[in-house]
Amino acid sequence: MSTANGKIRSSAAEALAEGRVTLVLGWRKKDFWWQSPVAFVESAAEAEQLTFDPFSVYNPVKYLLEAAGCHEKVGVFVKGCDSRGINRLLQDKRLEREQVLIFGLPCSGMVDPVKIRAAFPAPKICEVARDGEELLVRLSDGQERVQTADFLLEKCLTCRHPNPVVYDRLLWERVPVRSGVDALRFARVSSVAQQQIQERYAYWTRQFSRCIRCFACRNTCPACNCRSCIFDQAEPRWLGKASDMSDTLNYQITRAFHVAGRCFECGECERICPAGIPLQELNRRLIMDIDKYFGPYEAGLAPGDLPPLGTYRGEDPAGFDES
Amino acid sequence: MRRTGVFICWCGSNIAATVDIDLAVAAAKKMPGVVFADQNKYTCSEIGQEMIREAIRTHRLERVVVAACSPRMHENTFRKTVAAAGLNPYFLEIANIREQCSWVHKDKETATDKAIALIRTAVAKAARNEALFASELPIERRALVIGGGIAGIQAALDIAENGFVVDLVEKEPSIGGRMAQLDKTFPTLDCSACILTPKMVEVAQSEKITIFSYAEVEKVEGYVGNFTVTVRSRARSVDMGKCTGCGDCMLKCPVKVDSEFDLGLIKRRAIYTPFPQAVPNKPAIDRENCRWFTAGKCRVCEKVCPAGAIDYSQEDELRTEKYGAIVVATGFDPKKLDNYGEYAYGKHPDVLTSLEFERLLNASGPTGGKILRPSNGRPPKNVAFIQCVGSRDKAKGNPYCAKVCCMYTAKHAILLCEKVPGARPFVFYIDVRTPGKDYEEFYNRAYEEFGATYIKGNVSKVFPDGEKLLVRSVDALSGALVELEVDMVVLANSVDARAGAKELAQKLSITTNAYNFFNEAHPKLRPVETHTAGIFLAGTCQGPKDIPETVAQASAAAVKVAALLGKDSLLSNPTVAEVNEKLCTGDMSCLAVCPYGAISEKMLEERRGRETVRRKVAEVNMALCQGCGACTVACRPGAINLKGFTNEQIMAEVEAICL
Amino acid sequence: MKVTADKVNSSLVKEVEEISGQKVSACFQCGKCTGGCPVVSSMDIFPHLVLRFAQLGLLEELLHSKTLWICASCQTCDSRCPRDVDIPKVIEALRLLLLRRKGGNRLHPANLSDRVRADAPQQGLVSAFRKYAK
Amino acid sequence: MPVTREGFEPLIVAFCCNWCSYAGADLAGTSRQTYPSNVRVIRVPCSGRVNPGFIIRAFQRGADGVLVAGCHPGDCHYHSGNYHARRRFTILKQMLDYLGIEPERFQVRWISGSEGAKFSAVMNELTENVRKLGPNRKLRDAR
Amino acid sequence: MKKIAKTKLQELWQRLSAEGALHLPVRSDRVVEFVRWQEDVSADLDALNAFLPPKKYFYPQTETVLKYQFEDTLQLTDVSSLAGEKTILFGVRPCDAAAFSLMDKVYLGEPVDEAYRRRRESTVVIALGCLEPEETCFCLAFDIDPGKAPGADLLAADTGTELVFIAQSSKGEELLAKLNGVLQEATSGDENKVKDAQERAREKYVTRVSVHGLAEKLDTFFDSVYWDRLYRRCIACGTCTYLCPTCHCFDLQEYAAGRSGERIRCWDACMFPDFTQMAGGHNPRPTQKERVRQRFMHKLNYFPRQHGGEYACVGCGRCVRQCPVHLDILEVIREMGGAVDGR
Repeated sequence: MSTANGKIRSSAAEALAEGRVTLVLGWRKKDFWWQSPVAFVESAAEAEQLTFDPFSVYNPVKYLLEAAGCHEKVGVFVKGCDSRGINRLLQDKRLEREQVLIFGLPCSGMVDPVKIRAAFPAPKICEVARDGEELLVRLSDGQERVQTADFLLEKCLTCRHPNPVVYDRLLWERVPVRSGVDALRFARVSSVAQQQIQERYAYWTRQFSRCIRCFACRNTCPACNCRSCIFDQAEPRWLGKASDMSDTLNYQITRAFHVAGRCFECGECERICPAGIPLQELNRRLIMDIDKYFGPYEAGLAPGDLPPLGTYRGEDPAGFDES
Repeated sequence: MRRTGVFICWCGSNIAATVDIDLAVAAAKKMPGVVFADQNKYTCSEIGQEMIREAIRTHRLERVVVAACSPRMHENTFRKTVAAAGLNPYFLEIANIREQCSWVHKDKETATDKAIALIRTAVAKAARNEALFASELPIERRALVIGGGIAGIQAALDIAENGFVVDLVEKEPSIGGRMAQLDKTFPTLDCSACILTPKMVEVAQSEKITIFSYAEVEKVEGYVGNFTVTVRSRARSVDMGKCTGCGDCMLKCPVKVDSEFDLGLIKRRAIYTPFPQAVPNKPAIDRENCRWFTAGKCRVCEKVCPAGAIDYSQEDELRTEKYGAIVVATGFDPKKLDNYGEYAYGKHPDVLTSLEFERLLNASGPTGGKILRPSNGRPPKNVAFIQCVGSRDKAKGNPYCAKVCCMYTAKHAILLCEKVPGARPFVFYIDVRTPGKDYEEFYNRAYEEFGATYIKGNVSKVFPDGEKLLVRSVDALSGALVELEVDMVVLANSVDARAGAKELAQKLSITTNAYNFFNEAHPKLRPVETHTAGIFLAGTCQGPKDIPETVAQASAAAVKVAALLGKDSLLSNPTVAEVNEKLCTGDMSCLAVCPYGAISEKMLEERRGRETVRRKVAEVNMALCQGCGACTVACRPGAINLKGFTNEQIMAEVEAICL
Repeated sequence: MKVTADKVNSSLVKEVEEISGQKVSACFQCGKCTGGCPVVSSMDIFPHLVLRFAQLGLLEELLHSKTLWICASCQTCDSRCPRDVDIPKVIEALRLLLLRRKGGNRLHPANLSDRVRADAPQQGLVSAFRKYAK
Repeated sequence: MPVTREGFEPLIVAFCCNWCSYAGADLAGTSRQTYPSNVRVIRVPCSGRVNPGFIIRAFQRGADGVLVAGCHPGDCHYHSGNYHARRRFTILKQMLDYLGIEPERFQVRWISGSEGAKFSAVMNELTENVRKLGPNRKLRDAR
Repeated sequence: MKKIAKTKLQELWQRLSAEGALHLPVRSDRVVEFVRWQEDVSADLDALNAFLPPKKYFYPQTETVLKYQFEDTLQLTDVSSLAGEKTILFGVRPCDAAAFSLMDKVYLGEPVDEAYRRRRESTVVIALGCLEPEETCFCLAFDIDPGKAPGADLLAADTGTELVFIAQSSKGEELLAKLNGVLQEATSGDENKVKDAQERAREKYVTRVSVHGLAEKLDTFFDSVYWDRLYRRCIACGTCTYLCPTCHCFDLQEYAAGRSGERIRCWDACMFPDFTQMAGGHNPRPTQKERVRQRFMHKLNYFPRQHGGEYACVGCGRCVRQCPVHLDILEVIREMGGAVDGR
């Protein structure tokens, strides 16, 4: 990965030095082995801290909303899923294409710290680095090699766009799409859908009973980019603040409806949910329905056209009795 | 909360019969914000309205809720009442406790519960009503009339007479419509052409009216006072400026096809005018049949044309124009008789429809006005007229009565006897209907003076029997079976809506009933208006009717148009969308769903801390917005709201209705 | 033959309507059924008058009429009736009223000879049973 | 609203579009049709105006069934309002079903201004279906 | 002091659930959370920190504080007097137990929060000592011994094969007395085993940071430019505050339905933009910078200033693990010179 970091650091430093951008968003390492927060690099010197490691998963694109306001042009490193977030902001007119200098990073999948902790005694882990198809896990008393494929994040197992879909420069060659992603994509949704109606309700209310309304899923989601969210508004009070099932269902249904046709399955909401709620199973169900009724559509690929729920066709089929 | 007054109407007994008014008034008094509640036998009457005005003054009411009939009936009436007492008209809310409560629920207790719930909902909404003000809109002082039959002609003439410019669009190469095909008109038997042609000429000569013949409406946008209509003038292949209407081309053209005007009884040429008195009297080339266009050879008409007016290269012409009002007068089609095999129509030449018989009667018709049997060209002796073919038929036809057949059949009987001395008409009827001035007397002459035999017994089957036609029926009155050998059978087929009426309705965004006749705003009180402001109806496109009624409707529509165009400005609909720029993200998802293009981007300058920040927000053009509200749902943060139906109001209604 | 108040839509008329599933009031006496009925010439009360008599409650006359037994329920009239009234069903209901009054079946499948059972057209058999069996 | 099993009277909230289904409702009234009084109508300019938030709030506040009624596709007074409604509610209906909320509770129907009979038929059918399902606990606000 | 073999815990749960509503950490789907014990559900004794801290038992995320009904006159019913069902809370880790005493300072100080007090009194807290630290644990920094839980009514020490129960309060004594049937008497050998286990556990913990003198340093740190860079990553979600055992801020909301309704109290977070939104539109903490600074300053400066130097943090590490953008309290302490582990 070091050559990768070298490319990242040099391209960032170059862009900053030449003044093409005044800010670059990337990732950097921090105290613990699994922490790769987003780095706000504003000078060539700071570019040295930029690192791209198996935990650089957080999507920096949503920071562009604020950054693009006070910077002429901003550089940003994007993996495949991140890049679809840029198309999301372009399609929502929250960003102009020329405000962003995009460095594309073909990504071979990010690692799940939970799986690493399950396989190795946590206090001993010092670093996990990528080495070709394998992972080099350095422990306080030695090191081990394992297959990356066994430790991937859930969202990377179903990733159909590892290569950035929009970029100004691609930093290295493209990577192949993992085989079997299509079969996996809606597997969990189908397994929930097959249950009886009362079982489904029990399943979902059990998941949502843990929702503490921390809004992490909304605040990290590039599709939730409104200036003032209805959930924060008092009059009319769309969402009550009580954390009972009625308002939690209200919140989850309304948010899923708002991102319907705009969510590009980056899976971040599910990954960072502290309550472990399988949110992708909800968003992907809507994607399945949109494909089924209004024709296959993948969000975050073509910012020019209208999202499925922003337009219509006279001959659309209906999910209800139209007699 | 707002000081609210609730007025519950008895509507005579219509509401009071199944809603306990006293209970409702008592319940209303306890609703949040209600400081006054009362009842009245007829709230829409002068006394009722005075009671409201009085209550507003004495109790300093800020909101008024009237629980009575549907808002679609008297919302405007009560808005004027409330305005007269100094309140903004939009501080009024109506609870529909008649059409949607007392009339449809028989049990008094549950009907009262529901009425109270509907009142509570109206009170909750009224509490959140904001003052709304209609703004002034300019009016395009030009009218469009669609359809050049007698309805369209009369409307155009009357509008022009009121001093307004009119564009008259007609699908056929000439105006005249259905009436031009008629010979005589009942009950006066005056010749149809004699009373129609002068009006057609008057239209042609009026400098205020422009005729667009061989043309159809392509697209309609905009709203009352500001319609934008695109009309497609189909390529005529004849230069109207040069052509003198001499008709040489029509003689020499080698192609002979069925004449639609004469219902296929005789042929016409590929270059044709529908009938001799056509206005404009300039032919058009039927490109589907013209040899030049189908096989690429001939061009005879070009050679013989003295004025060099033939122009094969002509293209369809699309013209877009602004109009203040539109009159729809597109007429009707006679019902096709495909599923009426029992009358042997199409199997025996002497079985005709009434319009075909009318063409035989017509001097410029296929037989020059002589009644001759198509089979052998000799005048018929016995003629059977069968009524209600496809009308008053729930099973396989139109369930409604086509209104004009009884009268024109009496006319046919009379004219038959005049034209063919000794001819004997037999009219098989269910009921003879003569609902007009001098109609009954006209019908009496048919059987008294001219010896028509009226048999109450619908014919079950017509048996072609060599040259003759055997008609079998029963005389329901005497009970005698009837078996007649006749020389000709005339079927009085029903009146269908014009083919293509549905598509035109969608273009104009007006609605049609189950049989594709256009829906009038109110059958009794607003017969020539539609629910879409600025669009009016005249003639059979709105339902079967005879010429006197059609002309009356045409003049009525013309007055409505003149009243509208006569205003110096129009009050716009104030319940339009409104953007809260603080919440607006600028993602323009509202713009994408607006059917009227009423939303546009605006650059907003805003101070944030020390520097000014520029960001895009949505902006609504109050004139174009029609208040559909599709944008309010597309806007995720709810930044765009619909005045009169705001998110706050509807949420309050939902919460009140569920209590 | 006199129309009296108690006869008009009497319980008997309602029973006819219930058995036949038809509303006699729907008929507006256009006469099309009679006009096309192939066996009308041998009927004493024509089909449209059957409906008229039912409308006026003159059921006794109907029950004694020959028409009930002439009608072969060939459905010609039903296929042409503009008011969607199934006249054969009404006539059949009248027959049933009569048969029920008289009691007993007048035709049982057993006493059909083999030749009849084999060759007779099915619709004829059905019609026969509708006429003579309860 | 008594809520015993046999005596259960469902509450149904119907959002009716002003130009078609509300007119149909009025026609059902003028032609003296009858349908159960469980249904309560809220008038909206167009089916395209109905926000899923309203539907959820109705269920939260105790509605046992919700109906959105609009013009038949192609007849919308505003051209495309019901087209958008069709897409939105197709997705919402599938999601509610997926989450385990009985799909019969949320219905969408096209009822024109001349279909008074259809309006009352739909009201009767809806009330019966929802009565069979019993009171709606799911999404119900406990307060 | 009494003990029980870890294999026979089901009987203990059965017995305890007879004494009151037994709540303990159970794994459900992907997280471990405190739930009410049900027949043959086994507790998860390995996970150190349950997803939500046990504060939810004394300070629930949503509770009704007042009901009102308006017929002719306004009737108010005080709901807080109904709180406090007899509860037994097993499996509280020493850090969470320490957090209870911090929260007691807020809700049992003047004016006493009645509902909180009733719940606190009607609950027996059984702490469970830790054997193995998570890498994100830094309870030592706040003088919390992973093996001990002085604030708890009972301490269950894990000696490998058995759980040894040590009563630490009268409520503890009372409960222990009732458990004779299920628990055996512990011998002095067991006592030593407990001490050894606590000693061994103690060694495994790393004192990552020191907060010595941190409160004083922060007195002058309010306007430092450090905050300008720190806050940029924060996405203003409520994860850190809702998961924090010592966070206790709330909001009051009205639920009106016609002529009746209720007032509820629910968790709120200083990280949310509308937490300090004033009616007139003014917001004393307009950007995320003020909010991020507020959270750390409150825990490491304001709270210690008000409560005799005690920091409003128990080093449980939930915020370090769950923050989506890895913005945690360790980073701030290190920035103030508190780093001990050289990082």
